[in-house]
Amino acid sequence: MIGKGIAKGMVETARNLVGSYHESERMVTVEYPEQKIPAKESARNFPFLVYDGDDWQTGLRCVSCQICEKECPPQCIYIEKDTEKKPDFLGKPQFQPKIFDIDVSVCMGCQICVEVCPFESIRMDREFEYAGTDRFNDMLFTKENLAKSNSYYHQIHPTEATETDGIREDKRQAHLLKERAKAEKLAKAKKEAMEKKAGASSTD
Amino acid sequence: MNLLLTIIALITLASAVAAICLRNLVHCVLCLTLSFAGIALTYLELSAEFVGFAQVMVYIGAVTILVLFALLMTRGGKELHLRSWNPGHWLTGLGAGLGTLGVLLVGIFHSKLREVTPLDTKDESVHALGNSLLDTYVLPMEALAVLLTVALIGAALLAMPERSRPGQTFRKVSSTKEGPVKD
Amino acid sequence: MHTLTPYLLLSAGLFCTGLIGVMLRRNAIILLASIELMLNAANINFVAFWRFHPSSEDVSGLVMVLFTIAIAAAEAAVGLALVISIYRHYRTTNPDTLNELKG
Amino acid sequence: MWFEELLISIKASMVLLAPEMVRPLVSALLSSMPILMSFGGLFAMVTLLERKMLGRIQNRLGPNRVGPFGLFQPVADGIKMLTKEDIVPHSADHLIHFLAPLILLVSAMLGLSVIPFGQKLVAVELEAGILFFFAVGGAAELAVFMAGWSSRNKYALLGALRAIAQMISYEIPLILSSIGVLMAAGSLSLVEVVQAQAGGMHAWYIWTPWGFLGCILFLIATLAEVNRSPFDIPEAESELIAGHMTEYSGFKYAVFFLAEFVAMFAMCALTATLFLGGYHAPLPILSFIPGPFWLFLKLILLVLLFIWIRGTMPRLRADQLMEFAWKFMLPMSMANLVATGLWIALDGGVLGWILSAILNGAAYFGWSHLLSRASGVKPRVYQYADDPQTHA
Repeated sequence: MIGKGIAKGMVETARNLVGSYHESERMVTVEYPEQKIPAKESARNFPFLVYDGDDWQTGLRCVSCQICEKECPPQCIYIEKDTEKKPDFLGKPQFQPKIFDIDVSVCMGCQICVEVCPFESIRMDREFEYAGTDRFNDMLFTKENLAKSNSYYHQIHPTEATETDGIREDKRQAHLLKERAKAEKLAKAKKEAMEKKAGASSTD
Repeated sequence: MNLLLTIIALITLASAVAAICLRNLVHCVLCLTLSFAGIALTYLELSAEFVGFAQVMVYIGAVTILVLFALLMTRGGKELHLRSWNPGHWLTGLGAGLGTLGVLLVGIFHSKLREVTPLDTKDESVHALGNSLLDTYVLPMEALAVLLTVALIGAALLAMPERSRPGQTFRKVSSTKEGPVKD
Repeated sequence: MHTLTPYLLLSAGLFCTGLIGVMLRRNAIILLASIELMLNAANINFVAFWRFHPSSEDVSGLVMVLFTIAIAAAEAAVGLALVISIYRHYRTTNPDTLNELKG
Repeated sequence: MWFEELLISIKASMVLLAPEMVRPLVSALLSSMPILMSFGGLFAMVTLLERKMLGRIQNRLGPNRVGPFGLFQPVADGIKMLTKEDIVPHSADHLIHFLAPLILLVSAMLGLSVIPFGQKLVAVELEAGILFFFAVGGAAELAVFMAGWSSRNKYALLGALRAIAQMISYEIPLILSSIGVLMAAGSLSLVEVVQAQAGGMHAWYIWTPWGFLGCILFLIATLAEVNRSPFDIPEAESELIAGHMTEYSGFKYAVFFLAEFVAMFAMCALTATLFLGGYHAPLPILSFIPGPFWLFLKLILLVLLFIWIRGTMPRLRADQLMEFAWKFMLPMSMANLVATGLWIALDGGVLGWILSAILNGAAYFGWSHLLSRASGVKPRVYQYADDPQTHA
């Protein structure tokens, strides 16, 4: 019969219309700028650069290896190497970026840069309320804007940040072991050399 | 001379002339619509309300739209607007038209009717019209109803695309010279 | 008080415009439109004669106009349907080129 | 009564202030001004109401940013529309492109002039008022065509042609379903149609079987005539961008929008006049409240119904639309005419009521049964999605 389904649908929408006034669980809308739904831990959108310690310039993890720049699908990262080196967290002298720009109007949030970064330097942020009046410059983030502390990282993505810290700790341990082995080897070699020298002198 | 009527008549005539002169066919039809509207206004000026509204409804609401649809369906906008320059054609056409106009004008200005004055009030009630339609003119009206129905069905049948039946296609293919070659 | 003349003049003008249109245009659709114009010119006369008729009860003029309008609408419908089906066959709406029946 | 008489005397005294020469003009102006102003205001209100109500139907809040409860949203929309750049396509037919929205608006507004808003409150009292209403409504089709054709845009042209085909098809059931009322009232004049329904709710035509079916058919045809959802195929965003309005922006687009709403109001006012007793109060006790109030109340209730329908139903497909018009609406309105004739022949008595109800009911049930059998549509089987029946 023509019209039965229509009547059924009309009743359904009428129930919604009336119900939306007195059943608060129906309303899923949040009045955004005043109220916000707390972000999920896995929320991500644009990348940022992590630094250790208090000073972002000395603590910046990035060594400007430019892997992320090459891998970025929309090519929104631009890196220029500095000529001067600075020591990294292991104390080794490493390059640092002179310019590190991300055009977030181009970035698509794919997280490939994070996957490929061998130095745990670039990570995903969850800040999304960006707005500007200039189409080109306002959405171009330089390394000053991008650098954020490790504690901030812990705050937004605790699990992932702890994981990253673990990796870095392992690296440090491995490095220490290696250093120790190297030092031992060096000491041994020295000792052997000394002994040889002594042996040689004694045979004389 | 009645000012209102003069304006209406001038608009009607000008748009009618434009309708047969303009190059773009859609413009022609739109001018024709304006002309129909002017004619409807003339009816209203003659205090024939019902007929005036019927004119608007049928001509502006239906016939013009029909003509426009037909124009678009036949890609009419691209065709030449007048006959090609052939003095014979042109002379015959203009001569016939202007000759008729002359004859009509002579007739009008020699007629006794042109000095008739109208009644001050005319009983143009829809009731009278309806009564006479269903009383004196009931047979023509019924015939008209049949005519309209037939025209509706006939027009739909005429304009319907011809569908080839399954049996026909085979015959068509085999009868042409470029048909499939058999071993 | 005005007279019948302006209506008759308007009607004559419209009729002749329609006639010239029928003679000189080469698109069948515009031909039909011109014919409509001629029918309308006749209608103006009907209404004008009704208005200037001495009897106040007689509405034959208006009835005639209604009939004409109905017939014109039917004519336009059938005519345009014909034009469209002709166009499907011959890919033209120019009546001059439709001369297959010519002896 | 007092309200109508007050308005009329105010108008009369204001006309007397004007010099002798321009009095007819001033009188016409004074008759049309209140209509234009009140419907302009109603337009602003209804745009907000529609968005609010649609939001609530979808369990949203609707606009609530501009002013308290979003009440100034229409103002903001208006400012936005009026300050936008008016773009005319380079290859458009400029004159026709300019004229189309104006003709549409004028044809929508003219229809309001024959609606009686109260006792003796009608801008133009015509003997063939309803014919005038439908005649000027016919000009809307021309305006839509002009808009679509002059834009030189395929979406605009397709949308316009769809709109015209739809409007012409639905004009037939629209007029046929209103003829029953005219037969019963014995007049083409809307004033007399309303007077025939005086004396309280029981005299309204909607309570007769033919009036009920006629009213429903009329409302459905109205939805199609003013391109409202679910018959808004001419403006289907997903396929035609905005139909004939694609190439319009700024003020001209606003005019289109206004014309669409005013046409809807005019149609609702006509529905109220034909079937719901026009400006008459539902109960004779309530007739101290002025007539315009009742008419506007009925009008707004009908508009709410339209919004409700819009919130419920998805858009039809073009061929479904045409089939519905010619296969369902037309036969039903014909059957309704016969039922009306029966009712009138039996002088509207109980027997006439019962017989016409039986006739209409038989027509509806029989025809819809036949149609659904002929269409071969079976209840939908869900292959992958869950069947809502089993989980209900």
